[in-house]
Amino acid sequence: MSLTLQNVSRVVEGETWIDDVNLTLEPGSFNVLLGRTLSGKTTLMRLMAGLDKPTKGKIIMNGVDVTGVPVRERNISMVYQQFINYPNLSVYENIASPLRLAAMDEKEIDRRVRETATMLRIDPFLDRLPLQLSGGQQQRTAMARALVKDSQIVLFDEPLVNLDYKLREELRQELRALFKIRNCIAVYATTEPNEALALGGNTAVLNEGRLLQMGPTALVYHQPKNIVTAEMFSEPPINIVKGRVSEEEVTFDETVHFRLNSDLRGLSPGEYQFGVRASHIGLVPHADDDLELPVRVDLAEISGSETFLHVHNPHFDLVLHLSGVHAYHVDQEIKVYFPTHKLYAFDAQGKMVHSPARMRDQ
Amino acid sequence: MAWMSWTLPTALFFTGIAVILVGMTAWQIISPCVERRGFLPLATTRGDRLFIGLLSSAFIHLAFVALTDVNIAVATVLCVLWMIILMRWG
Amino acid sequence: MTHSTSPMTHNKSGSKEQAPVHSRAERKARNATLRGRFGLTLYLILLLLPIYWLVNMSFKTNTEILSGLSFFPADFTLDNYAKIFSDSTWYMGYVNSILYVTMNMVISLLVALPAAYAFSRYKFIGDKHMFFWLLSNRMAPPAVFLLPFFQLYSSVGLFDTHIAVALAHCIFTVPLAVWILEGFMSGVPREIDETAYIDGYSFPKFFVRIFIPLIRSGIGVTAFFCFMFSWVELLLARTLTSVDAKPIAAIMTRTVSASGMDWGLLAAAGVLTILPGMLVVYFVRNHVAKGFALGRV
Amino acid sequence: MASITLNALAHTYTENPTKPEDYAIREMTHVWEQGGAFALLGPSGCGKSTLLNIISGLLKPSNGEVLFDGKRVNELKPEERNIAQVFQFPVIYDTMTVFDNLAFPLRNIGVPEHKIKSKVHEVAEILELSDQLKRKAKGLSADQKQKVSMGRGLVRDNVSAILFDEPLTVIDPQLKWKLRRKLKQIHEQFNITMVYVTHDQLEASTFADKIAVMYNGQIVQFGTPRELFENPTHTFVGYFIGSPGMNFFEATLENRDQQDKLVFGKEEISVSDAMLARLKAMGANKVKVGIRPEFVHVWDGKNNDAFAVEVDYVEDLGTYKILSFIFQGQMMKARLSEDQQVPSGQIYVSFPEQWTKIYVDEYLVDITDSAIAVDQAQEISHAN
Amino acid sequence: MQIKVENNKAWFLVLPVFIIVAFSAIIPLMTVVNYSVQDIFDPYTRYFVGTEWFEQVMQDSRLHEALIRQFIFSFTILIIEVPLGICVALMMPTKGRGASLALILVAIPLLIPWNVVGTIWQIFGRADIGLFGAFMTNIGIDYNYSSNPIDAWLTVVLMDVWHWTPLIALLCYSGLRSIPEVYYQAARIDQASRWAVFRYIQLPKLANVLVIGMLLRFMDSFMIYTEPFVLTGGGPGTATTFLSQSLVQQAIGQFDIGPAAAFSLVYFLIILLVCWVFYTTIMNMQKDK
Repeated sequence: MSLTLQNVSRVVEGETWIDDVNLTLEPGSFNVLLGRTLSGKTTLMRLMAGLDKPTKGKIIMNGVDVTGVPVRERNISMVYQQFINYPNLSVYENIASPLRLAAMDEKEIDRRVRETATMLRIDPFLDRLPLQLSGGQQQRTAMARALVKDSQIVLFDEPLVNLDYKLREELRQELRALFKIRNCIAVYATTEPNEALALGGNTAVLNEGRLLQMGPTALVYHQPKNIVTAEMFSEPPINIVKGRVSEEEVTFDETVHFRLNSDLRGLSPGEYQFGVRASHIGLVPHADDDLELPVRVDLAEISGSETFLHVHNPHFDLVLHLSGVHAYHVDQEIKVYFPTHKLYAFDAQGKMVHSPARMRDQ
Repeated sequence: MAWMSWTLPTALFFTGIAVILVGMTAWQIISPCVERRGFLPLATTRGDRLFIGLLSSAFIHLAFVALTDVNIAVATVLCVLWMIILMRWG
Repeated sequence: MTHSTSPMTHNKSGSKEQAPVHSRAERKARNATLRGRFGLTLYLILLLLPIYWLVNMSFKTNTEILSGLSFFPADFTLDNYAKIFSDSTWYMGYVNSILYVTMNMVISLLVALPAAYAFSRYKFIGDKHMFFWLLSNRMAPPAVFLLPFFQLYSSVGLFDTHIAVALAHCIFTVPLAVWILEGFMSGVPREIDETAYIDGYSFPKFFVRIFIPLIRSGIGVTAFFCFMFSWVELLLARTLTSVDAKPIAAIMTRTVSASGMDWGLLAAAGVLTILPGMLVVYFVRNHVAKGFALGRV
Repeated sequence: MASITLNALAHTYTENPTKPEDYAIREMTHVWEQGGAFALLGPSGCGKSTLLNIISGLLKPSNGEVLFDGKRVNELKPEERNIAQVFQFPVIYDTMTVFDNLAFPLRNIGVPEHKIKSKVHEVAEILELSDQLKRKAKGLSADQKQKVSMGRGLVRDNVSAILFDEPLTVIDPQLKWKLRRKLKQIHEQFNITMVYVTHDQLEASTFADKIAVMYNGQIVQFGTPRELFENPTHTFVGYFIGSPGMNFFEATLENRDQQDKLVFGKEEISVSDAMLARLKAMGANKVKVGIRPEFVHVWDGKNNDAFAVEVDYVEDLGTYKILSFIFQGQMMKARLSEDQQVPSGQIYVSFPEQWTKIYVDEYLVDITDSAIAVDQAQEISHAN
Repeated sequence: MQIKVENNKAWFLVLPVFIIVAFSAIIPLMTVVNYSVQDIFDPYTRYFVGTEWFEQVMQDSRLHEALIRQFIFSFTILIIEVPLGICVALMMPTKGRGASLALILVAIPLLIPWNVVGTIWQIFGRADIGLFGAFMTNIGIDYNYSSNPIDAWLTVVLMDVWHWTPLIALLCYSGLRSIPEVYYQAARIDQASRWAVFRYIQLPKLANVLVIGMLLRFMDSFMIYTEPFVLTGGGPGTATTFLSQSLVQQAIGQFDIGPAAAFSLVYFLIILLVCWVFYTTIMNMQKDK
């Protein structure tokens, strides 16, 4: 069972929502659609599901063109961002509903419903109505309904976004585990790079209706093909600094120079945009050739166990990703160390022309 | 149907309206229209402009009947012109 | 900033030994509520006075009515009601009214439900104009169509039948029903429909099993509004009926003019026309607030 | 400006509460000093919004009292408490301009118009709303609306406190950090007591000097973000703060070879003698051991202090990795840096004594002088 | 606002409504148009007269007067009913048993058949058997709605206010109920006065329902027939003869089908115009939300 989108576009009222997407999803794969709000994730999923029809292009399932086939004749399931359940049916009936419609016998339905409910840990609530449950439990119910029938494609449209982050962490892990043992195509849309990384599998990066890059998640992360992908697939966002490469050295914003080190030798002289991941800038030097930059603190965002430090100097704004809890005042002056051998370089068109050596091994 | 007391002019009138409606539907299917803003103080679609045109034409006719002794055909000609302006630039 | 300091001094005066502080705002709020209750009571009294007067009269004899004003019937009598319930020309009026109102409610809901669904979920050619055209019918004065109605229903042989009145009332109950139901349906997320289709429901099955239960209260409210407008209308109902389907409201007017003002009987008949409405509003009281905003807020 | 004291405060929504579970807020006494930036952090349904509404006066507590600067304000309505509150969804007066919105609280208390004007412009300047002042508030974007509602709290000179109820929920992720910065700046500038309610650890720790973590209607810990991370005094704090949260397992106090030992499965967990003595004294046989994934030490080879464990899987989160391993049948996690080798099969881990926390009845058994602990912690994290 | 899916098959769902309303609306409308251009004696004896009836109608002073009376009446009742309705809605309790009770009581006048409303006021306003009439007489006002045009007007307006203010009140009540509690909380924290709360929170949120309410009230008062017919019969003289009643008199009373039809069309066009203006306003307001 595979799913292929061939030159798929969707235009709504003169606006292009999906622009010429080509995509193949392999059986048993877990695929993440990563993109900002309005990047076309939901639209793409609706096309895969058959809820909307593409303006152009074909959707092929297992070699069969299903472009015009209505959703109820495709074997898919979908979980939405909102907690969508039938409010007038009990949790049990909610989960059983797709099976009922498939005219399965009562014993089998009961077995499957209980099994799925247990798997998602909502078995104590089977007799309740969905609205009597907490948000997390409601979403589990929706997931159970999606998983109870053996769909060939399971679509998740930002299913965890309305939950507390702790619940998110837990459910994400459960999902990963659940799909390990299934042989269906899972598609999971999210705006958060970290979620894509945590879920693993493949990642497709979408921007303004266009597919920028698709591949194994770690590969896309470490080897972004272009600057937009790099920016979208990083949290906190990757630091982008304009620079010029000459015969001998690299200059950032006409002010900061460093010698062209072996790592960057391949670059021909010219204008580039350099990217450096927030976690690679440090408070202490890690290598001899790290650049020391005096900066002013904008804000230290602390996330329980890590710190995102926003700083700036007259020439650029930077974000640092530090492990542990670090408190700083707004406008405090500090020094940070900029790694010259962990740079990504993008050319004028935004195409990646260089990545840090170690990343290429991944 | 006798009780409806059909006359040729009214029959023609209603046939005309029906033809316009069918035509507008066909037009919409062939090339869907997008809401736009013309000289009217609100965004309108083609259908909205048609409605505004028909309603205002009715009032123009009434005004002619009430206020002048000019032949009603003059009003009709005026209205057709008005409709064209409205559909094109409204 | 004279005002802003006053709560502070206020605090100080009450702060000794953490004794309760008097809240001026609290008192103000309480006074406002009291004023509101008083005003409402006054309004309700004025509102109910004419109705009370009618009820009062319906328990009096004609002699008492004409001999002077009194707030309570001195000579309490049920004769007026007895007369209505024993005379078939009277009570059949109620039966007729209830019959065509019920028919109207059923027809309106049956046709309005799918239409409202279409309006709330889909875009289609002419949708907005259709909606407006429906509403304009709700606004059209029945008097305009009186004569053609009479002839139309006569020509199809429906004159003086209940269904004729029910259908005629549809021109204002159906648009209203579509409007209200559309409001309620728009409140149901579209994703529920899609989930159902994904689960494998066909449209009719989904509509009946999932969707209709979801908008139960909307349906209740809509039925109430259909009832209300069909029950209170007289002009069309009177024009389209003569004997067999004559509504109570029309019978009242006729009887009154013929029998030289039987005030007690008239009052009793009037009281009886109010009761069904009160019964219906009682059932939907919890949803009626939303319904009055046509499901839209 | 005021300090806020909660004195034996409790609240219930049921009429005849019998058990502790009936209380949305269980009896607590708590002080927020004047001028501090505080957060109230907890999962949904823990009672944090209830507590906030009690402070602002929108709710009356069933027991106990609320004191502003030592004065009881239970009976005062919100409008008399002189506080400002920013709600989850921006509340603005649609039909007014931004200027009128900001001027509204001042006009209500009869401030002269020229004063209003200067004050509004001052606040608008800080919030970067100056060029929006003439616009209708209705057309603003969500973050601007939220700034306007904050501004309404800031225009009054003498507010006792500003309360925030998850104010960034509706803000675009890209704009969130800017507003956070604004908030922080405003706090440093105005020195007003601020209480910030959220379920998000990032927002709480970023904003607040001290965080009160709420769980089941109780404040289970009140401390700086660093204390919450390094020295959680309740298992819930350990679990809730940090991603992933603290590892926990249940160990027993056993006597082996004439010595008290903390035992989990077949392994002995190394803890200080003082701790063992303390546990013995408490009569606690069953304890929970907690250690943060960040502090689990993964060794390359066999080692005396290390336990042999089985690797379950490794998540590559880009800038770091999360290693899940099975320790005596219990799934646990360790955080690896980006550069660290990814082990597989059997590996060796150790739990540094300093970071191994012992909990009895969900509360931390604290034997160190907390000041020392914090000092040490600081040294270590700076060395990182 | 949810995004709607384009689907022309939805027409099948609308078809039943279309057929049922078309049957009762389009056929009669076409008939009225046919009548309006002919002089009709019986179905087989009729003559085409062109726009003659329209000329007659547009220049008929009785109809002009009825139209003016109609507008004055509609505006009068709007001016009274809207503020009164808002006041009542503000005073109604929002919670508990009192809320249900108030709701039911306020709704009662709306559920009374229109001729019974007329009857109630016919009785209530009479000096010999009605409380209101007797009260007016007792305080020394010479009040008689069947002979004095001013009294007749007063009674008809009073009756309409009594009958229809509840509609505005209930609409506003539901509008008020939809205002989230936090708006009130924020206002309290901003130390807003009761008036400021009304002016800046409640009134803006009521705008939406008020427009709907005014549309319904304007339209319904524009076609008012039954209540004044029962109460005053349009009199004294033609003091309370509104449009519908003139029309019915002409069409059924005098059996002038042609002029009546022409009149109907003019009447209908006015209604259509007003209805369209209101409808467009409502739709634009909802778009803004």
